[in-house]
Amino acid sequence: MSEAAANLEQKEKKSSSSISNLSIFVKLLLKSKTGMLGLIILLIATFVAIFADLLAPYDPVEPHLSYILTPPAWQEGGTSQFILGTDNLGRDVLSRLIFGTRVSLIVGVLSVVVAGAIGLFFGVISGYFGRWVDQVMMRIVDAFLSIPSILFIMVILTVFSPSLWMLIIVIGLTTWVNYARIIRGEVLSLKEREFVKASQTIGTSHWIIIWRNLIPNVMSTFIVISTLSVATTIILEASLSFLGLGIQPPDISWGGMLNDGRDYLATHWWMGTFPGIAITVTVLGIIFLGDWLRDVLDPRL
Amino acid sequence: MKKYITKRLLEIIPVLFIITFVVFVLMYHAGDPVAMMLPDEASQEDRENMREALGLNDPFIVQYGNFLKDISTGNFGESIRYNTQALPLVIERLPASFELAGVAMLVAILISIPLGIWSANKRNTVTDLFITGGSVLGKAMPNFWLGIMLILILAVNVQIFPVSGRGTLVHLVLPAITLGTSIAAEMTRLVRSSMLDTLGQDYIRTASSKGVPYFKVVVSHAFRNTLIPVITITTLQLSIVVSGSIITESVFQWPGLGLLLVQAVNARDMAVVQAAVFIIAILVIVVNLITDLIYVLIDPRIKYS
Amino acid sequence: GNGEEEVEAESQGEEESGEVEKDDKNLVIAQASDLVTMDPQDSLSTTGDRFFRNLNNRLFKRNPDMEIVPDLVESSENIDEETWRFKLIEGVKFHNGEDLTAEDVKFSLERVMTDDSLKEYPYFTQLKEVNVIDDYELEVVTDGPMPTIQHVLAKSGSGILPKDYVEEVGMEGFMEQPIGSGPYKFVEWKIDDKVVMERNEDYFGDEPTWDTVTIRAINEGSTRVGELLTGGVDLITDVAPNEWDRVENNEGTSLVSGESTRVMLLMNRMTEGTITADPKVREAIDLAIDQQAIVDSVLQGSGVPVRSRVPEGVHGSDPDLYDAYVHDPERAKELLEEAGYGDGFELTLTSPKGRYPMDGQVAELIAVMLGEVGIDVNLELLESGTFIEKYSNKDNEELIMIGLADGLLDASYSLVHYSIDRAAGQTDYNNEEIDQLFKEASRNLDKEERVEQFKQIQQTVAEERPHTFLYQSKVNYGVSDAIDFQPRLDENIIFDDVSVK
Amino acid sequence: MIHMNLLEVKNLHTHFHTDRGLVPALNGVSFSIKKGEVLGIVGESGCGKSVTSLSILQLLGNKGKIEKGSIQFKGQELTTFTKKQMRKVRGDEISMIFQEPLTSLNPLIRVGKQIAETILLHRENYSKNQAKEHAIKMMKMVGIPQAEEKYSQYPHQLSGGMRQRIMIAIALACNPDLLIADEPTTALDVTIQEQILGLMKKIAHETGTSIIFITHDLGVVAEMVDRVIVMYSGQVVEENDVVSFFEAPKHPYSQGLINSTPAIDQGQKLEAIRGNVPAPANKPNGCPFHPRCPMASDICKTTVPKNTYFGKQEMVNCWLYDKEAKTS
Amino acid sequence: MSKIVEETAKEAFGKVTDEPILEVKNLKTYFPISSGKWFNKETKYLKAVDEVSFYVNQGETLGIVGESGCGKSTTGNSIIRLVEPTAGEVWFKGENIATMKSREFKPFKKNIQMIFQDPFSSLNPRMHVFDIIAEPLRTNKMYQGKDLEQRVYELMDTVGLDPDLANRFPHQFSGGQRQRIGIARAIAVKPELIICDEPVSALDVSIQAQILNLLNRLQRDLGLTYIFIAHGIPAVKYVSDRIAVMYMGEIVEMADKDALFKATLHPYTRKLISAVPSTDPKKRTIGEEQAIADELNQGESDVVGCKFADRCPLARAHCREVRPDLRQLRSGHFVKCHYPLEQEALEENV
Ligand SMILES: Nc1ncnc2c1ncn2[C@@H]1O[C@H](COP(=O)(O)OP(=O)(O)OP(=O)(O)O)[C@@H](O)[C@H]1O
Ligand SMILES: Nc1ncnc2c1ncn2[C@@H]1O[C@H](COP(=O)(O)OP(=O)(O)OP(=O)(O)O)[C@@H](O)[C@H]1O
Ligand SMILES: [Mg+2]
Ligand SMILES: [Mg+2]
Repeated sequence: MSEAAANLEQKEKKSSSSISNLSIFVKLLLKSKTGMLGLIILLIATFVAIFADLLAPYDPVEPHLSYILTPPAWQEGGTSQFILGTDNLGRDVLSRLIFGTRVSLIVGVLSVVVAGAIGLFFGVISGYFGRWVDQVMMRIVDAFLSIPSILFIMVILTVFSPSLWMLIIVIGLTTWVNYARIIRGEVLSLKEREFVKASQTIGTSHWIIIWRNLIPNVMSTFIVISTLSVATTIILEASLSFLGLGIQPPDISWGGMLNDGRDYLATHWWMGTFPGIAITVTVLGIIFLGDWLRDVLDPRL
Repeated sequence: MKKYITKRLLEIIPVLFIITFVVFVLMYHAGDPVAMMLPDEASQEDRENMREALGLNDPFIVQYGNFLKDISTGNFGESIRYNTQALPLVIERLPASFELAGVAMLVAILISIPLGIWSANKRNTVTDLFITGGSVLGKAMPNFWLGIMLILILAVNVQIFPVSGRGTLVHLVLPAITLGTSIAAEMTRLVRSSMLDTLGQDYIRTASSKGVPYFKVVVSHAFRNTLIPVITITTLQLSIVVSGSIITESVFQWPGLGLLLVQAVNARDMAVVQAAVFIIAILVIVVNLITDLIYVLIDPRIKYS
Repeated sequence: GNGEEEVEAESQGEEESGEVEKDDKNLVIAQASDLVTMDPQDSLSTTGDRFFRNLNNRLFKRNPDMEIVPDLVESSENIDEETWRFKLIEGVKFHNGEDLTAEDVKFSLERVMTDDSLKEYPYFTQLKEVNVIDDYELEVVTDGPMPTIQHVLAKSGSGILPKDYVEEVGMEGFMEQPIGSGPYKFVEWKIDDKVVMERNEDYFGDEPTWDTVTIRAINEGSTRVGELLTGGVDLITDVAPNEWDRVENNEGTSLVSGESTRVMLLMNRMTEGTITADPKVREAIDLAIDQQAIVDSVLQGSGVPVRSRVPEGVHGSDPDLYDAYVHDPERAKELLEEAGYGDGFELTLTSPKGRYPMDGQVAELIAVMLGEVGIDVNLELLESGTFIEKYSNKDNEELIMIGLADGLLDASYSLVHYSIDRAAGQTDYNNEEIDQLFKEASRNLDKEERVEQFKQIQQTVAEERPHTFLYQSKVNYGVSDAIDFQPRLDENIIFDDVSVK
Repeated sequence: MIHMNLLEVKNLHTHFHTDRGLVPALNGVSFSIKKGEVLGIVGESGCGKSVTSLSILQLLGNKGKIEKGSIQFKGQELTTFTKKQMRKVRGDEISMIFQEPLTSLNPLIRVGKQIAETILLHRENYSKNQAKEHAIKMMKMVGIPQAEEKYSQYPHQLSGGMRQRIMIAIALACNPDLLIADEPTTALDVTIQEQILGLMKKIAHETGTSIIFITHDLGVVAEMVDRVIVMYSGQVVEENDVVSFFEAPKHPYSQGLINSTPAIDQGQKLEAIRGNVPAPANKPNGCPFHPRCPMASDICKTTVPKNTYFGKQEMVNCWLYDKEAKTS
Repeated sequence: MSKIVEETAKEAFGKVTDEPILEVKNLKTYFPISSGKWFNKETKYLKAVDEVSFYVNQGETLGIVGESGCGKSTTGNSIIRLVEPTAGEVWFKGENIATMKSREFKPFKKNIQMIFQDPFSSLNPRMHVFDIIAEPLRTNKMYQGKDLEQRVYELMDTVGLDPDLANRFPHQFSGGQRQRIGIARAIAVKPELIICDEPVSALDVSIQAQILNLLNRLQRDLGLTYIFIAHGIPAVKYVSDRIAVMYMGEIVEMADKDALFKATLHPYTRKLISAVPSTDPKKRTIGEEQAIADELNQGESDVVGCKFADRCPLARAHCREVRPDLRQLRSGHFVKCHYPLEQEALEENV
């Protein structure tokens, strides 16, 4: 048997065991009703985000000037052309909602990726190396922690105007501290665990220890915080929209739609209510999923 | 203890230092203050003179040094909007913000602790589902949306509460609910999971084995233990309070720090922004310190030395 | 049973608000933003003027029809082209009981003429000196013919300050407790919350109507409307179109719509090398935009399409260019073809969002309209602060959407934008003829000739299109049915013009 | 009615219904204890020792349930008790000491108060001061020096041995009829263990309290108990007098246990039991011990053995003895 | 004083040691407990290991016993520099590894390995068993590819694990099996010395014996040397050739195991041995009089004299004033006591 073949075999073995892990996962997921619900919501949202172009009945920015503020189909004055009605420019609310899914999820997920990457790095390094490295890094974390992120974002966005990417980066740059703090705590206890000591006695280098012993073991915590952060970020984006600092048209986000619709809540409820529901339901789903993950990914597994 | 406090206070110095640096770097890039200060008619020469006079042509480090010197004397510069010193403007707003945040916090605590405990004890029942669902919902609702809805329903349709402004106690109700909901939602979840954790501890079993009635087990054995992690995380939730305040104050025209800040940001009133960021940061640090000290009262195991 | 209860609940609500208004004669106004200063000479905002105009007096004022009428002046006399003599009304007293004399006028005008840090200063640069003749007579000397002197003397910057008081307490002291000679006295100011004023019993003019007047600041549009609907305030400004139904349909409140001097327009960058430097492109842009549709749809009628910056009501406007627009997308496409842009092209449209009513949506709509003739718009919507920064730094790209008002209600204020100096770096409009014409008009004391000159400028501009005009925006007020309120073109609110029904 | 046995457990089945499936922790446990007797329960981790004791006190939490069987305490059937009745029993008539002295005491309550709490709960006529006095008396009894001072200290301020003494004081505060000690010394050092064992001996001697002593340390068993029951995988596999248990263990598992325990005064090689303790969720068919049993025959793999009794107090659950029992 | 100790120790070792693979001399490991950075210059230390000296011969097992917190683990950790020793020497095959730079120390690492107490926390839960065992081989680049695989399977076989299980995760194993994985990892790099820090304390009784027997077998087959740390005295006695007794950071007695049990010299050792319950119910050793508590003061206190004096039933005034040195009373039998038991018996008899 050649080396490659051996490797292959080994890989197969590995994947079969991870498949069995996966099946346990699925079994547990099926048991948790809220976890299932969360997953379904998230899958739907992801599906909608990916296939927005195919799903949306209209171009989301196209105004239908003769259909301005048409109510949803089932309401008096509504038309089946615009199932969820139109907004104040006569744009199809449903189509906008569908495209909004894309941007909201992108912002949610990518800024979490940015924050997570920085926070993971910071947390692991500071927790593992300790001493002055930790001191310095933790003071930086303290400083960032003491400026609430929305405040930070507001200030940064006054300097750099908000575009989709800017927003992602800025949210990422201001929310990483949570990861850093929690992961550092985790690493502090992990590095006292005997398997880390075992690696040290073998002479494994710090970076490999970090890579193979620490990071995989903080992953479950990391995933749980990340999941929940996606939810917070979606709400954060909405709040920024409220302050005029969110995603800017022609990009469509739920937060932006909600903000456009907030002046119409009393008179044309559908403009603001549907994005509001979309946000609430999605966030709900993510939180459910996160809570379930927290239970399942518990290292005591 | 004294030593611990001193140590913590000393630790604040580098933190503040980092904050000043971050803030300064941002302001340094925040566009040309001269453009905002001089009328459109001003000539290029005027601008140059002004820049020179303000020290804007100095190297970064020198400017940063001057900045540090200024703020150490409480001089954050003049508000371009109000033409007065920025710091007093900020400090003036603190009472209103404290009032709102304090009451919201209090209400949130009063609501979330019993709810969290209750739902933990009724784990996996309908009650639990209801409370957990409710708290997730509270977290999932954007703050401003809730505020506007409350105004529509409780102030405009059913005219129980005033729509906006600050004054009597009734003015406080809707903003406090708005801000309190997001805090309470988070805290209920926290209390619940912390309570579940506590209930699984050995000493709870010990208490039961002594024949302590369940209610008493919860109240006198589990409760205090539950509080410890709750407090830790709650202080980290301070940012929720601050960001919540910013939004809530804007919706209800509550003349607090949040409102000032939003307007300062919109008007590019950087001196005010700076001062506000700074004051908030200090407040956060102080609150954190205070909660750390509260631990000692709750948890005899912690000895700061 | 149910109906009765409702009635009861409603009448309760009314009782509450009624109590405040009718018995005590208190007026509560809510505007979209708060004042930022108590110094009348350092404020250019309408929100500030609503306070100062009721606190202070000026030499002249505008009546509800925007005619300039004497305020503190008993008589005025034009001695020569550069010298004006004014006689003051006697017996006018400041709120602290001191008499208002020519010394106070001199003090106030000289302050605003000389202190270049004051926001009103630029309007007063043509004034050269103020000479006191006696206690109640004085002379104002200008640096040449100044057709707009009365406009200027009716501005907030000409609010007369109490010289002795200011000298005694300093400007800081004055800002804490500002006093004037107007019908209402200052009581308190809670920043970002409210300004409270009370009746001046010793007012020299007609007896003030209200016991107290409160000007509240409520930024949130829906909150402001909410306050009106619940009787918390009697009068609100800036009601967005979407809220109209709410205000109209509510029993006890109605919507009052007024004109404003604000014209929404696109500034076209004409700098060499820019696409919009091509007149055909600019014309195509104008033709592609359906101003009427914008007004009808997004603004729900709250505006008038215009082809000039000087709307009706402002001195020097051209009626031909009011309530007028051109719209011909087919021709627009042809023009683009001719200009060599048959395959379409890309340009940037910068617009504020949240600065003017519906501004963001209007910009989005324009982007779509331009898209239909093949112009691919890169829409840049900026939050108000960022926007104004970009605007003042003259960083605008091809198109920037902005609303410009006329603080003097005189075309000279508006049309200065087409002078070469002023346009430099922004539109880079460079027409020597227009420049010359404008300079002449600015020093022309012949009213009729001056109007003609202004009209000529406007006609040329409408053809050459350094600006693409959109519409004159209207201002919408929500008014409690308990009071009578007539909107003014200058958007000011004179408390004593508001009356209890 | 006079009952010979203080506690009689019969055919106890306790199951846990967890997210990951049903865990049949106990499958028909029977034993009894007389007044003043010290009964040892030995067995490896997970065999159900703790669950047995928790079942007696009905502290199984919301997931655990007694499916079948009876627990008679002083002639009363505990399984039919209401929660309130059970509360009266706990801490008063039956009390318990847990393994981990660090985590079994509430870290935020002064140790003295934790003792006094039990007294106040079960002795209605005691005032707070009386309870405190009584608590201090108990602390002195379990050999805590400077009891008055220690009364108002927190658990973390005491050493492990001291904490375990406090636990014992709590358990004894109301002079129970039965004390269940669940591995009370496992977490302690030998020298401290020695003290605690001495203390428990003293208690058994002075108060006449019956004690169920749960442990996996055969040395402790030999040292402490009168009678032993051996548990394996949720069942009692042997019940014996302590001396004959060590001299002539009957069940192959018991023999294995004794042979694999290093003793201080023993020279020969240890004989380990091969294999591992089965998890309760995937128990083998037949005798649960058969995969590890050196003497297993075919029947062991298929059929669960019956209990074979030798006299009243000796029992073994093994096919090896089935025939013997019949013949004898 | 330390000098004297050093000399006596050196002298002693010089005589007895045929071929010590490891010599520890005056090892000190202190942990700072209050760092007085800003205010008081004095830093207080917890003397976890305080002047410990011993040696281990090639192929033998040295047991270290003592109560919890007496510094057993810290001693082990200091030798392989998981914690940096404060002072002292650790001679391994002629080199002082305690004072080397960590780069120099690296090649020595694989010669000394460790087996940990907790089979649950000593294996990375996110790694396959294969990778856990292969890690030291990869790190030290000893095997690659097919050879590596072969070696891992071989190791698994050696410790009694089915190589088919190589692709499982640790949580799929029982405690005993996990400890075998840990042992496989330790012997993977063919170390000469293995420090076993309570390798069986967390295991079930029946499994303990399996592991102890395994360790014995490996020692025989692979010629290993062990330092066997445990608080279970019977287990230590079972596996060790010589035993060192630690008390509060110090070694108070060290001897061949039979000598230690039969001719105990230190009162603490005697106390320790007598506290072990016997497995014969007819010879119960623990009496009710033992119920009295004597508080062990943990660590940091700066006792001048013998640290055990407070608890020692035989302590005399001298004991509280002067710290005894570790001295060799009989061949290979060291004790740190002014009035060792046998001697006392002698004296009394006289
Ligand atoms: N709350 C519970 N939920 C699910 N299973 C449980 C629970 N408590 C105990 N078990 C299971 O019941 C079985 C018996 O557990 P028990 O605690 O009685 O063992 P033990 O003999 O006391 O072991 P140890 O010596 O480790 O204390 C174990 O397999 C355990 O996993
Ligand atoms: N990293 C550390 N920092 C501070 N103190 C420590 C550290 N490691 C150990 N100690 C202290 O040093 C002393 C000796 O600890 P060590 O772990 O060596 O004891 P041990 O004999 O192995 O005990 P056990 O039998 O409980 O494992 C203890 O008091 C312990 O609290
Ligand atoms: Mg147990
Ligand atoms: Mg140890």
